[in-house]
Amino acid sequence: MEFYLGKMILSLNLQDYFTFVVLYTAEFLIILFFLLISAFSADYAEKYIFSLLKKKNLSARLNVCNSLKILANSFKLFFKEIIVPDKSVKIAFFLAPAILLISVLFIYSLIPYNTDFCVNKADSGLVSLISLILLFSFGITLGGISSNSNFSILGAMRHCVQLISFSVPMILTFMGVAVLSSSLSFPQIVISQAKYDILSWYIFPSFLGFVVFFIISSAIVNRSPYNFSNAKSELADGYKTEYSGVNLAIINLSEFSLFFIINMISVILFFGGFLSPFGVYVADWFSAGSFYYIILTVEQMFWLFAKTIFLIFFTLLIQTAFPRLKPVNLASFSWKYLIPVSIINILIVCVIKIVFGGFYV
Amino acid sequence: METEYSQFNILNKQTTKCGIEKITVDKCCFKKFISHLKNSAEFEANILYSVMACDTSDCIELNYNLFSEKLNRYLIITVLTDRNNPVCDTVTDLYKSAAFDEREIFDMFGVFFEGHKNLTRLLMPNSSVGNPLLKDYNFQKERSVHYETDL
Amino acid sequence: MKPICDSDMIINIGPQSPALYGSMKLAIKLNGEIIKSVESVIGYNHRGIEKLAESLTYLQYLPVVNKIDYLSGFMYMEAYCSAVEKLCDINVPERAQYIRVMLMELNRISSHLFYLGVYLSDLGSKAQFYFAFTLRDEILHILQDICGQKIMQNYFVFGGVKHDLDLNALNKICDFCSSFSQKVKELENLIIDNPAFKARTKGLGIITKNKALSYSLTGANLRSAGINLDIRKIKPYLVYDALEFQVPIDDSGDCFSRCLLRIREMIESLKIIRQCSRFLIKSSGEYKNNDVNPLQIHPQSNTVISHVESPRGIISCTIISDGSDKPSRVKWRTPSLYSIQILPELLKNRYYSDITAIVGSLDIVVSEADR
Amino acid sequence: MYKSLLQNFKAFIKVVLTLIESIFDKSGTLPKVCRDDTTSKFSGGGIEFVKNNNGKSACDGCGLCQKVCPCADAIQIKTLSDSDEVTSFVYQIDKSICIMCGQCIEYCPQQALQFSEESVNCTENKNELIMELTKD
Repeated sequence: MEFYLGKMILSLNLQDYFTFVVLYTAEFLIILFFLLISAFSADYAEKYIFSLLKKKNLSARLNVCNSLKILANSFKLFFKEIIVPDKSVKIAFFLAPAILLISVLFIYSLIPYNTDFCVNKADSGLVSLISLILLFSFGITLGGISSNSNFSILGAMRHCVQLISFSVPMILTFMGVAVLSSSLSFPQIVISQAKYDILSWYIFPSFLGFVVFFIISSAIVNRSPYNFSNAKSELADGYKTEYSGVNLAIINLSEFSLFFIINMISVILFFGGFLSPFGVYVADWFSAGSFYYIILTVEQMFWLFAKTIFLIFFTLLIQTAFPRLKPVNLASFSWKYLIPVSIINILIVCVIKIVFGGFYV
Repeated sequence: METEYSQFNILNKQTTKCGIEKITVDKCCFKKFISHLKNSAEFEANILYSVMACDTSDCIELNYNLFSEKLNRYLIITVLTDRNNPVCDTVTDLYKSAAFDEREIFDMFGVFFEGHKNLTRLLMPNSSVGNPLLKDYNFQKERSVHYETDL
Repeated sequence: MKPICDSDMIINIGPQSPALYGSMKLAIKLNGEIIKSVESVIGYNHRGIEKLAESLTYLQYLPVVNKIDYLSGFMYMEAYCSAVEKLCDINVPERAQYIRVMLMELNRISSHLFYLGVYLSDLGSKAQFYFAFTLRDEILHILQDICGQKIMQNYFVFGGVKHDLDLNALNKICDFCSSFSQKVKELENLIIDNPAFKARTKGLGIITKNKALSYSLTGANLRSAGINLDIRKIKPYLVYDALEFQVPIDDSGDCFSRCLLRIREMIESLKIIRQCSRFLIKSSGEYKNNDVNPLQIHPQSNTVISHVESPRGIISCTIISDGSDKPSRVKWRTPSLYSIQILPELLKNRYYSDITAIVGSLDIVVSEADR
Repeated sequence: MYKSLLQNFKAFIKVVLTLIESIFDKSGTLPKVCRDDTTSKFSGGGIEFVKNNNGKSACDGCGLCQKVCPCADAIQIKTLSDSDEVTSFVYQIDKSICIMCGQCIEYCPQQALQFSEESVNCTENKNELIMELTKD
């Protein structure tokens, strides 16, 4: 995809420095498109689950046309008045949504969508992911404290407790994956799961790691059971109580897209990313050429998004069934159970790597 | 019962239509009487259901609905207070549930309970005038209510 | 090291808040995440229902009564009707009594379902909320078929009910009973066996025996503290003494047991509904005492009290009549008022996130407390 | 310690399974709410007069509905003639005050009132909420 994009832009015969500008702008727009699509689909999935639980015939309200209402609603927010609290720290108040959106956009740029489209192929992919997730938490805390409201401060402080609880097990599970793939870059992690198709996915050697990351992932994105930093019934809207208009739209957008991307990351780390589970592609029937590339691109993207949406459906189902826990519960659960389990996971992974080293590329 | 409670200056004793005993006690010793009923083995009045006030033409009547959970007995203690200067002793130290009831009666009838720790209006706004459940409450005159602005 | 926030923080929850069941205010003083003191302020929903009685006749006051509580209208209707019936010596035919009992138990189930759904939704899980509300909708549809309205059913009159139940409605109730007994098990799986719910509510907000009695709690809140007090058993009204049911008790007194008892109560109510519908299908008779003319009720001066066991506790209605066609004074004892009163003591020195767990478990309806 | 974790995990699986079961269980699906199958005799969107074949109402202005109505001024009857016997009058029900309790329908001796299906819930003109009948 990137190859064709580059070729297309080169054919415009622009000057060298201008080519790069156009290329990166195009890539940025593609990522932004992915971000919007993922945020809206996450929102749509949530509403769909609720409609299933309600057992009412909601076919009139949940169709393709009405799903555009989410778009309209968020677009509407751009024209609303921005209300700034009186004694807030103005710079930090406006900086926080920007930090959230930027950190999420950077995470989107790390993802390998197919064999050759990955904007940021950095060798230090996992490390940058960790730092970006922490940057996101920093944005939340900044927004909460700067807006000078009791609800916001409590929400931000609770998010700090959450951060302490989830960051350590998260890094430990990433270590397991890094040991298996002998690499930190995302494209390398995906390709190293390709040798024996479904059997060489990392879900099997580091199952415990997946379980820990699955539990942690809802804490990273502030969703129930760990949504105490924006608990509706206790703290009006938590850290984003004072935000309105565009700022609120940006915060909600980045939260929903982070929810989507975290599930996508667990697909990449444990379920072989964009790889087909059977090792067979429809594109194999065609001879190599531009048509082959287009089919392969579409197919690989399909697998990536299909796996992610399946995981999101499962996550949402669990999130609806369990009440919110207390901040204390998450901290004690994390230090008592999750960290020991993820250390055991690393040991298991190391043994597997030594004994069945040839199983993974 | 008659002989035992003679020390409490019982003014009147009757049984209502649905079979509930109603004892009218003098204002000065009704609190002693209630604490006696609470502690005595004969009538362990461990629940104060509710306190009800009623505006009769010459006085304000306070009814204490007592209930004994163990003996399954129901009793109403009635106290009469002066209509012009309604003052009565509080029973919040005996029954904690009386706190809201007494605040409500203070709100609605203007009865002042001596010894109550937080005797403010319960249902009506603090700035309102008059006691609505009194028979001579003038709706047209006291209709406008100023709501408090500082929350 | 100096703490970031060394002064106490004051947070107002309400008057409009999704966590409270109506408009009421909790002024909370916080130190970090720990609650130092709570003050509950009510009266935002005061409609003067006791004052209204002085200007309305006995019949005119009847539709006002079920507006006290939007969840248990039948219970308030029953309390008022039975008080007036005692006042004027009106007999209620047996069939009418059975109809009343059956509808009241249906109302109890719908109220408990509302409680469970909203409680779990406040704690943050939506699935149970939708599950309970779909079940409640079925009951409301049945009630609409019978009485015409879903919530403010103006169905009871002095000496009976307004119109007779037909076989169609009874069949619907029987269908509901058979499907509901299955659904209760699923609801128990979703709520009682839920590990996250247990972690939130077990051992929290414990009300001891003495505290419950001293604060005059009634209903399931009192029964969870180990005291068996149910007006339906100790002083049966209508045909409750002819029916077979048990009163579930627990002695732990925490939020979890309060929730558990309400689920058990729904099962017992289902038993009562089954017995009543069995009786009503077989028997036929008067649904209303035809000797009564509700337009002309002139009781002599007297005082009557009637007690009814509502989903939230004991309702009592006191009527003082003075010989005219209007009551001199009507006093309502509403159980929610006493549940609100215990909040400051339960919430003190707890975590801030325990507020929803404790307030929700007491089943407070603020409009009932405000009158 | 880990035994309780296992127990919780079992309960967790049970909750998820119940939820999935309830999602795919279509037996409890409610029918779409439609006005036709509910009994419109006992409820409705408003109150209207029963008209006989000639398009006339049976109301004779006795004023009993006023006496049973819990809302003050919801029902108003203004007599037009000066004589003692009520023959011509204007009958008004103000829907902005009415609480739809149905007492007037229940106790009307002529059975002149019934629940209507249409309802006006919001309007710019308050006069639309007043239902009027003039009889002479």
